[in-house]
Amino acid sequence: MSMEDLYQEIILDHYRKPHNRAPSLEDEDVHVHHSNPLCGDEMDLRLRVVDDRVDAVVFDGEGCSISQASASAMSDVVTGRDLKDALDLAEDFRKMMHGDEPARADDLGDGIAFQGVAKFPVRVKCALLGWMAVRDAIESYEQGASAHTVTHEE
Amino acid sequence: MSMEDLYQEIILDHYRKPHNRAPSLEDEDVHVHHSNPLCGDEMDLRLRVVDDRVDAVVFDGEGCSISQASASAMSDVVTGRDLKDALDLAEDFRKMMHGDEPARADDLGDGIAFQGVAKFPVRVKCALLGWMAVRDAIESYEQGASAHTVTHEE
Amino acid sequence: MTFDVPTLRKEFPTLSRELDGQRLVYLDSAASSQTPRVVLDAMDRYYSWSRSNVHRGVYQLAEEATDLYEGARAKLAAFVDADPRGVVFTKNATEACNLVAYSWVRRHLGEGDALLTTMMEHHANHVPFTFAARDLGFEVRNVPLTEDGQLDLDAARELVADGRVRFLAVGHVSNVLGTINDVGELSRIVRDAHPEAKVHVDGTQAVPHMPVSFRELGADFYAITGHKMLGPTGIGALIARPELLDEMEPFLTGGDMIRDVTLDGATWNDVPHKFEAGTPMIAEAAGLGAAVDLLTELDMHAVRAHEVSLTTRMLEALSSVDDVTIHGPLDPTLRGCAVSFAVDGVHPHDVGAMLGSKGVCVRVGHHCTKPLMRCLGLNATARASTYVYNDVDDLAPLVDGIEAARRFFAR
Amino acid sequence: MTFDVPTLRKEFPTLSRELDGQRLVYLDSAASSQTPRVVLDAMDRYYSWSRSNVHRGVYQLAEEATDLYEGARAKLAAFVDADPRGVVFTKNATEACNLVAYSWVRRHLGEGDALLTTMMEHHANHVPFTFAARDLGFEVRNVPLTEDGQLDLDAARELVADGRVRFLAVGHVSNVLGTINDVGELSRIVRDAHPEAKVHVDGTQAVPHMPVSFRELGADFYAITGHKMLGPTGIGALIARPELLDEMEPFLTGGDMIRDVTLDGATWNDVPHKFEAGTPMIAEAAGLGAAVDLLTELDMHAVRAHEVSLTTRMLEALSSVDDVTIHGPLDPTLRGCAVSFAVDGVHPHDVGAMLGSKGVCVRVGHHCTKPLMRCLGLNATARASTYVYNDVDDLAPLVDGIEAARRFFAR
Ligand SMILES: Cc1ncc(COP(=O)(O)O)c(C=O)c1O
Ligand SMILES: Cc1ncc(COP(=O)(O)O)c(C=O)c1O
Repeated sequence: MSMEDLYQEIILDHYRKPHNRAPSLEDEDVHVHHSNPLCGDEMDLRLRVVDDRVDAVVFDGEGCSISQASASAMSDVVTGRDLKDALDLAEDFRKMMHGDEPARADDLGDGIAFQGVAKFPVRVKCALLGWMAVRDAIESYEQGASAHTVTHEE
Repeated sequence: MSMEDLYQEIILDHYRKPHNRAPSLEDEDVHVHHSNPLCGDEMDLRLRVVDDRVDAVVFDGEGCSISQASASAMSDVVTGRDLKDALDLAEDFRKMMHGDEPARADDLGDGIAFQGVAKFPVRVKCALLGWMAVRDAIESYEQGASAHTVTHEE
Repeated sequence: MTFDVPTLRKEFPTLSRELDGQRLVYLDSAASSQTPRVVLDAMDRYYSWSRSNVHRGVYQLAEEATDLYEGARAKLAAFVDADPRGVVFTKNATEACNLVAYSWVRRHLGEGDALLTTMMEHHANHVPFTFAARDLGFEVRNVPLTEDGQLDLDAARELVADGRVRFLAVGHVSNVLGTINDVGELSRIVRDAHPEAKVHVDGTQAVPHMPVSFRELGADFYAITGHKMLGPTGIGALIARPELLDEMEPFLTGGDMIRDVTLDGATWNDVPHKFEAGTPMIAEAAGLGAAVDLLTELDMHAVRAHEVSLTTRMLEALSSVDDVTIHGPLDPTLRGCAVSFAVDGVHPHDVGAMLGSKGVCVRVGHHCTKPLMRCLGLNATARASTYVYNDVDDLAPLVDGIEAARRFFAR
Repeated sequence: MTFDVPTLRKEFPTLSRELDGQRLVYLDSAASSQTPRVVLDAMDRYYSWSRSNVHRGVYQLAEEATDLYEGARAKLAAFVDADPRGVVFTKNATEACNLVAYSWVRRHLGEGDALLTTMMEHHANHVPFTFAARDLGFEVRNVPLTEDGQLDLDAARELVADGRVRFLAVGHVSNVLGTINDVGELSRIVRDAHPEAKVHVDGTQAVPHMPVSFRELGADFYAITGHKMLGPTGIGALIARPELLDEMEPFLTGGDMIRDVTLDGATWNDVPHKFEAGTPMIAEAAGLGAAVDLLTELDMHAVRAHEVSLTTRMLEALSSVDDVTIHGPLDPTLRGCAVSFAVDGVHPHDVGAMLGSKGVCVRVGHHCTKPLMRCLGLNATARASTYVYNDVDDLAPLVDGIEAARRFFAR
């Protein structure tokens, strides 16, 4: 298990300088809280939707480099996409984490750098944390009122 | 584990022609019922006491050759003894079954033939059944009223 | 569709032991089966190569251990045709039955309700429920047996007629009579009277010996034990419908089965983990996985065919001895391969001792089925039971030993 | 009073494994210890020579198996200075805690009563009691910790002052902070306020590492697990006062734990068998017996001395690394050998992964102590823990790995 297999440079970049990391979001529509009970990671994710598109997404919380970097990469990827498309990418990422070849490799952006994580089962949950949070945020938005808070544990 | 080690001729004699085997006893003072849950053996033992002596003891029930033969030998040994003495012999027999040399080998009568059973742990309970029943019968008699019935399980 | 017993036998180390110069003839697999080298090797590999705890490690050993453990779950699930999310590892079948008694029965049945079980249950599938009944005041009803040791289904229909039976606990195959119960039909009888009734099957004596599909059987719960199916001691499983597990409260609580713990409460992990508290039986799971692999390779249809043919010969052989009475069905296709018998005038203990002295291992006693013993008017039986490593050459020593016991203990 | 670690290490097969060409440095014994060959051999001997079920067999194999199983009970009893009648084998420590929760706490505590436990318990010694509290409505109180990770006994005195506390559940040694708790003193505090109160100690992290006398400790119940004391997986024990066990209702019910069963009830077997339902962990008991033999041979005073000296060096080594904070007592005589630490700015997961990549196995996470984590304001820690096969040569790889993690994950 070598460090290089897991921690690609692009991952470390996101980890060191995360994008869209913030404790709050103006005019947020949904706020979800995810935690990974096994490693004790916690993530708050806030989503703002305009015209059925991800207008903005920010995350905050505690987590290892993989979870933080993955959430950062995710936030870049989904911002601006329409909700269905974002959900589809989240599913593609999830499948990639379980060993499948991603169907939309190009659209996953820096998310593709996490493909190697699939080889480290314990870290798969870390990489998924942000993606599962955004998926829940979107699904909550679609099911729910204009604004609400969901506390959801993986 | 050879059959000869366990089933001495004297044991088989008691098994084939048990002494003091009967379903009832005139003027009985105590009746105890013992069972060995592991092999499903059941024994009814009836005791009559006169002047603090075992005036008569009879047993009945279901059991393997060892339990039947041992009860038969026991009945010969304790009949006519005073209660304390009978209890003492029961204790000597119990210790013998746990591997000790009997302190009163001569007084144990045919009971001594069961010494080899100590080498067969599963059968120890069988050999003890009658002895433990008579011990309980005496103790019940000593603690209790003139006549009463005790159902006691090992 | 047959396999080579002499070759297979070499894989079971204890079977090459001699007792007082005599070949060991092991006829007690219904109590516990022998363990093949492949199973011992699988456990040894874990202990000598990947020894660590499962589920939370970030280092390689821990990942390997987790893969072994979860891999065994997947294998067992495939073997009994069930969803891996519905496979809960326990220490034995008894714990599996208790899990059901605590997490379902004790939380759903109360006064006015009834639970149906049968007269032929092993204590593991009886006492957890009567004990719950004593605490909670529901009624326990027992399906009686027919003359030939089958469940009396007509009587069962009457027992459920008032619609109060909400739970059925029934054995798939009797460990004493050998009877294969028509669990599907009995389930229908129970559910016809109460559609929401739950069905728990004790599959301990079935899974080692015949193909079993949990999905086809249509039960809600199904208990298994590892040590009777070529696996190690210390592991069993409850197979269940995962949706049902989802709804249930846990039984054992502690580490690994929780999602979060606060000072005064906890939220539970996903199934099946919710029901697996504490460090699990890791080596044992690895061993059980290897046992399942071997059984799969042998093919359970072939195993069953071998056993039907051997049981046919066993029943013939026993019937040929004077004064021997066989308990349970005499048609080998209606039964498993545990055969209880009585030798007239000789106590089972003495039969067992004589056989033991000749290297033939059989079980004697009540076989943890006291209600059945009472029902049969017996205190104990002698029981010979076979498995994949037994063959017709094991029958002659059995018959010889019984004959010897008859002569020796004649009065 | 010292032993030869390099020689001893050869007995533990996994330790001679290499990971990516690097020596395996196993620092996760608080999660599960390595298993020596003598333990594997003991289990193998059972499986290859005496493979059969215990307690009811009349043939030689079954007697040997019974001797192995009951012999292991006697060994464990002697090892912890307890009465063998008070040694109940369980599948792990978690089951032992649940046994106490079901058979004592749930049958004695109700509304108006309180149970005392602490902020530093493992979930195994916390959740079974809070779960019971939720069902039964009694109150759970938690002894808080002092700054240096000790139990705050003054606070404990206040918590029991109203005389409602009828039960204490406390860990002997913390699996996170390493703290050795003054269980005797806390018991006195509880019993002074309520003389009939029962004391249950989680000895999982104590028994492997120091001499323990159950009699001297004066507890009513004491939980142990085999896989952390050189034994196999799948076995643990509850040590208890046999008189108390005598009075208690059983927990798991089924075969082997009963005296008699009728259609609607059962009478129980003698203790400890009353608490051991079903086929027990036979091979595992044989293995645990061999582990106890080895520990006895090493001498638990020597084991403790070795670990105090190694922990001293470990604390020094960790303190020498910048940005490392050690949780728990810094005085090695007040603590066991599990050492949790934080590396400022690096998540424990990343510390663990870096160490793992260098062949150093440590545990990261909440260690099944969520309430403690909240109390410390943490989500997770990294934890290095040693045992008899560790020595100072294991400390340099640990320190190097932490340094590497600091560099690699510097922002
Ligand atoms: C302090 C403590 N108590 C209880 C346990 C539970 O032990 P087991 O997982 O063997 O049941 C552990 C180990 O995980 C522990 O460290
Ligand atoms: C029919 C039946 N059910 C349950 C059990 C209990 O299995 P275990 O002892 O492995 O819990 C047995 C075996 O003893 C059995 O034969």
